Amino acid sequence: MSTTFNRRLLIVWLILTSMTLAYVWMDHTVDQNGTLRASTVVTVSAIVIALIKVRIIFREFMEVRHAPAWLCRLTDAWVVLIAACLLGSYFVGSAVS
Amino acid sequence: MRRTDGELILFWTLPVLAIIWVSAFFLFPGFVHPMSPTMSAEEVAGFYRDETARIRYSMILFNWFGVGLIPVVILLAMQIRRMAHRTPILCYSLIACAGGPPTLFLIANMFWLLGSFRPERAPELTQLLNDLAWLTFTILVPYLIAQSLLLALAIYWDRQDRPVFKPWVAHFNLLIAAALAPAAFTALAYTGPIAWDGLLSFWVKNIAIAVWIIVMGIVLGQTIRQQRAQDRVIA
Amino acid sequence: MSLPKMKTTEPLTMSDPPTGSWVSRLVWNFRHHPKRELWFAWWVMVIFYQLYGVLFFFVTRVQPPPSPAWDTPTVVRWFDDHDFGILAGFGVVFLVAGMCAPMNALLAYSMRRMSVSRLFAYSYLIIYSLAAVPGMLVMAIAMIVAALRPHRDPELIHWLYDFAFLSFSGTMGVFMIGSLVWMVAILLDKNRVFPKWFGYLSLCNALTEVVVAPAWIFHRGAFAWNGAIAWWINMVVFVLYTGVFIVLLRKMIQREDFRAGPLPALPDKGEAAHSDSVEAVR
Amino acid sequence: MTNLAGSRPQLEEKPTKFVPGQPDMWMFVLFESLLFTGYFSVYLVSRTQNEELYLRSQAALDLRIGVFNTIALLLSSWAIARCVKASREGAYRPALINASLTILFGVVFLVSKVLEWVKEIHMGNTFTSNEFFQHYFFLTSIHCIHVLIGFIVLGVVVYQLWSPVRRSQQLVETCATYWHTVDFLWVLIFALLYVVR
Repeated sequence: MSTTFNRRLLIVWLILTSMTLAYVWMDHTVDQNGTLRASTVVTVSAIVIALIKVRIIFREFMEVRHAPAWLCRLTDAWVVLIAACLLGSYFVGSAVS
Repeated sequence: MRRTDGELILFWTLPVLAIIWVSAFFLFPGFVHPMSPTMSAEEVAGFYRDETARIRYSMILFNWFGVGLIPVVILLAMQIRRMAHRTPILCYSLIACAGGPPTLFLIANMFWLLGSFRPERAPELTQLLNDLAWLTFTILVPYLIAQSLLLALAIYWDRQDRPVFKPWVAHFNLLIAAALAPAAFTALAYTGPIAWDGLLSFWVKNIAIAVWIIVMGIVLGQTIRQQRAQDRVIA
Repeated sequence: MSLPKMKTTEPLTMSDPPTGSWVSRLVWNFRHHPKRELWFAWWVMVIFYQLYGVLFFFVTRVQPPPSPAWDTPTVVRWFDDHDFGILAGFGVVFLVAGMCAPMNALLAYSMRRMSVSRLFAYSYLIIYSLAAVPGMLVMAIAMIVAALRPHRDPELIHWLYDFAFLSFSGTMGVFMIGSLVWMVAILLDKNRVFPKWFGYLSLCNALTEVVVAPAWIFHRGAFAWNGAIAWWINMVVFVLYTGVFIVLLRKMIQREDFRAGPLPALPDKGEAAHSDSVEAVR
Repeated sequence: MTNLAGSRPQLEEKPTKFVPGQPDMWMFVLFESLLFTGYFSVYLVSRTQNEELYLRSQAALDLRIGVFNTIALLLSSWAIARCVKASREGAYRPALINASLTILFGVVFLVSKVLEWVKEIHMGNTFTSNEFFQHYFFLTSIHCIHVLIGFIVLGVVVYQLWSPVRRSQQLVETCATYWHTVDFLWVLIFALLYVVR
């Protein structure tokens, strides 16, 4: 029993780490010769990937998976809320400037 | 027989302190005819140049003994503890008040001493230090007001056969609180009773503090003596 | 840690308050309510924060704070415009600043009611009694000195302006340590005086006090003393935190039974309504 | 405590719903993440107002260090999750080992963070250099304060696991929840400071 659980944790960790490494790939595709360029696609996908990671941490590491429904919904709502705030401030800020 | 607990020693520091405070008060050249807020920067600077020595020595005396009131307030807080209250809240409140006036007074005291440290500086700066000192000194009333009101409330709530303090002490404290209140608004005027050398902000306020210390000192002395006599009977 | 046996002449269970006009009920509550000291301190706290908000935000107009990036003439003009508000408003502040004392006493009492050492109550009491001086009074003094003589050297007025706002915003250590003392007491407490989440909220509050420190460094931007992070977010957290502990203290007083063990839960609906009405009158 | 440890594996057979740790800690998690969202929003808005400067300054950050930091914290989070599982099953020795690993990875994170700061400061990028580095140093250091508090929290975990008379599963879970919060806040900070363009 415990081994299956720990394998699950290992897989979760591997997924999180590979998502982190995906950033390196993103970074390499967008930058040319070390000069950074603004990119809405990169910004939005960086935020979205980070929030997916946050949700995985909530569900798996923090064991919300086994928690009562209200906590599942609350944490999901929170991820959505954070996403709305971050993307909202990014787009509103871009529109203003 | 009761152990020597120092309560009386602390109490008897009060008259000694009072003598020192009164002498320092008269030694400071700016108090007996309180300096006016209408003095120009040059006049203020001249005052600090001419009276440097008396300002320094009187304020050093105040610096040494300014905090001497704290043990007395704590003695009052301990008497509140003996009252017929259900919680120690009023006692705590008095402890919370105890440090306030000496702290503010020490700030004012430092500004006066700073003013006299280099009286040859630009007159504008000396005037600034003088303003800071006088305003801080005049508005140090908030904790004194709170302390009088809380003490009055504590006495009023002390309903037992032999209350710790008699009811008139409560009324006396209300009167003192009322006398101290106008000083809070001293910055509103250069002249008149509210100004920092005026009737209300200077004379009424400082006389009220002095009377409060004398009257509460006597009341406290009697109460402590009665308490000790009572304790001896019980023992 | 047991509560001290306070001498009481009145029994804990009192006869009902008279059912007359609200004035007579108020008088009865003031004189005889078994929890009169607690309710007194609580009401002082509520009124103090109301006054604080009105005085700082509307009368003196020092909150939300003006910009640290202003040049000297702008600062002098600001003082000219707010002259009377500052002098009168801070006069009232000096008059009522002593209300902090019963408020801090109530907070200390909440720690006294917990199953923790007295150390916490006394530390908190002293820390927060000290806090009023750098947190409010020094600022008020600098402000009235600047407003007293609008014609003094503008450089000096500018210095007083900086002194006022930096002493007000920049000395947050007392509040940080105070919140942490309260937090530790709540987390260790076994008498259920406060819910544990409030302890964690105290940690959040303490951490926002850290965030104000850059106000000493920056003249503009999010971290200046009027910045989005150093002021606005902190203010929201502070207001929320204050609101929460006012409500929780009210609950604590309703539950108080003057014994040493765990605080009982709130009484049932009927009884709660009764005690509410008693307190509403106070 | 002993009968509790005995009854928990049964719970695992038929999974019942439970809130990990004190529900109170979740209040902290949600509030603190909201607070950070506020900081992030301010950062993102200021960023859009002066994109050039932010991009130029961002070039001075080394993404590899950021990735290393993130992986170190993810490892520590993984270890504390294993620790919770082990202690729930009554396997206190593995639980202790995992708790120590958590502390170890936390220290690795902290050290690499400090080294990165030193590197940036040597390059002339300090807290007062420009707006980007204000946010960079602010966000990383407020997060580091959380990590430092986290060490106290992990100390509570070790203290709980150490002696058979304590071992409160609820406290262990509460502390783990705090540590995961530190982790996911870093995940967000990492994405916003290093990756966003």
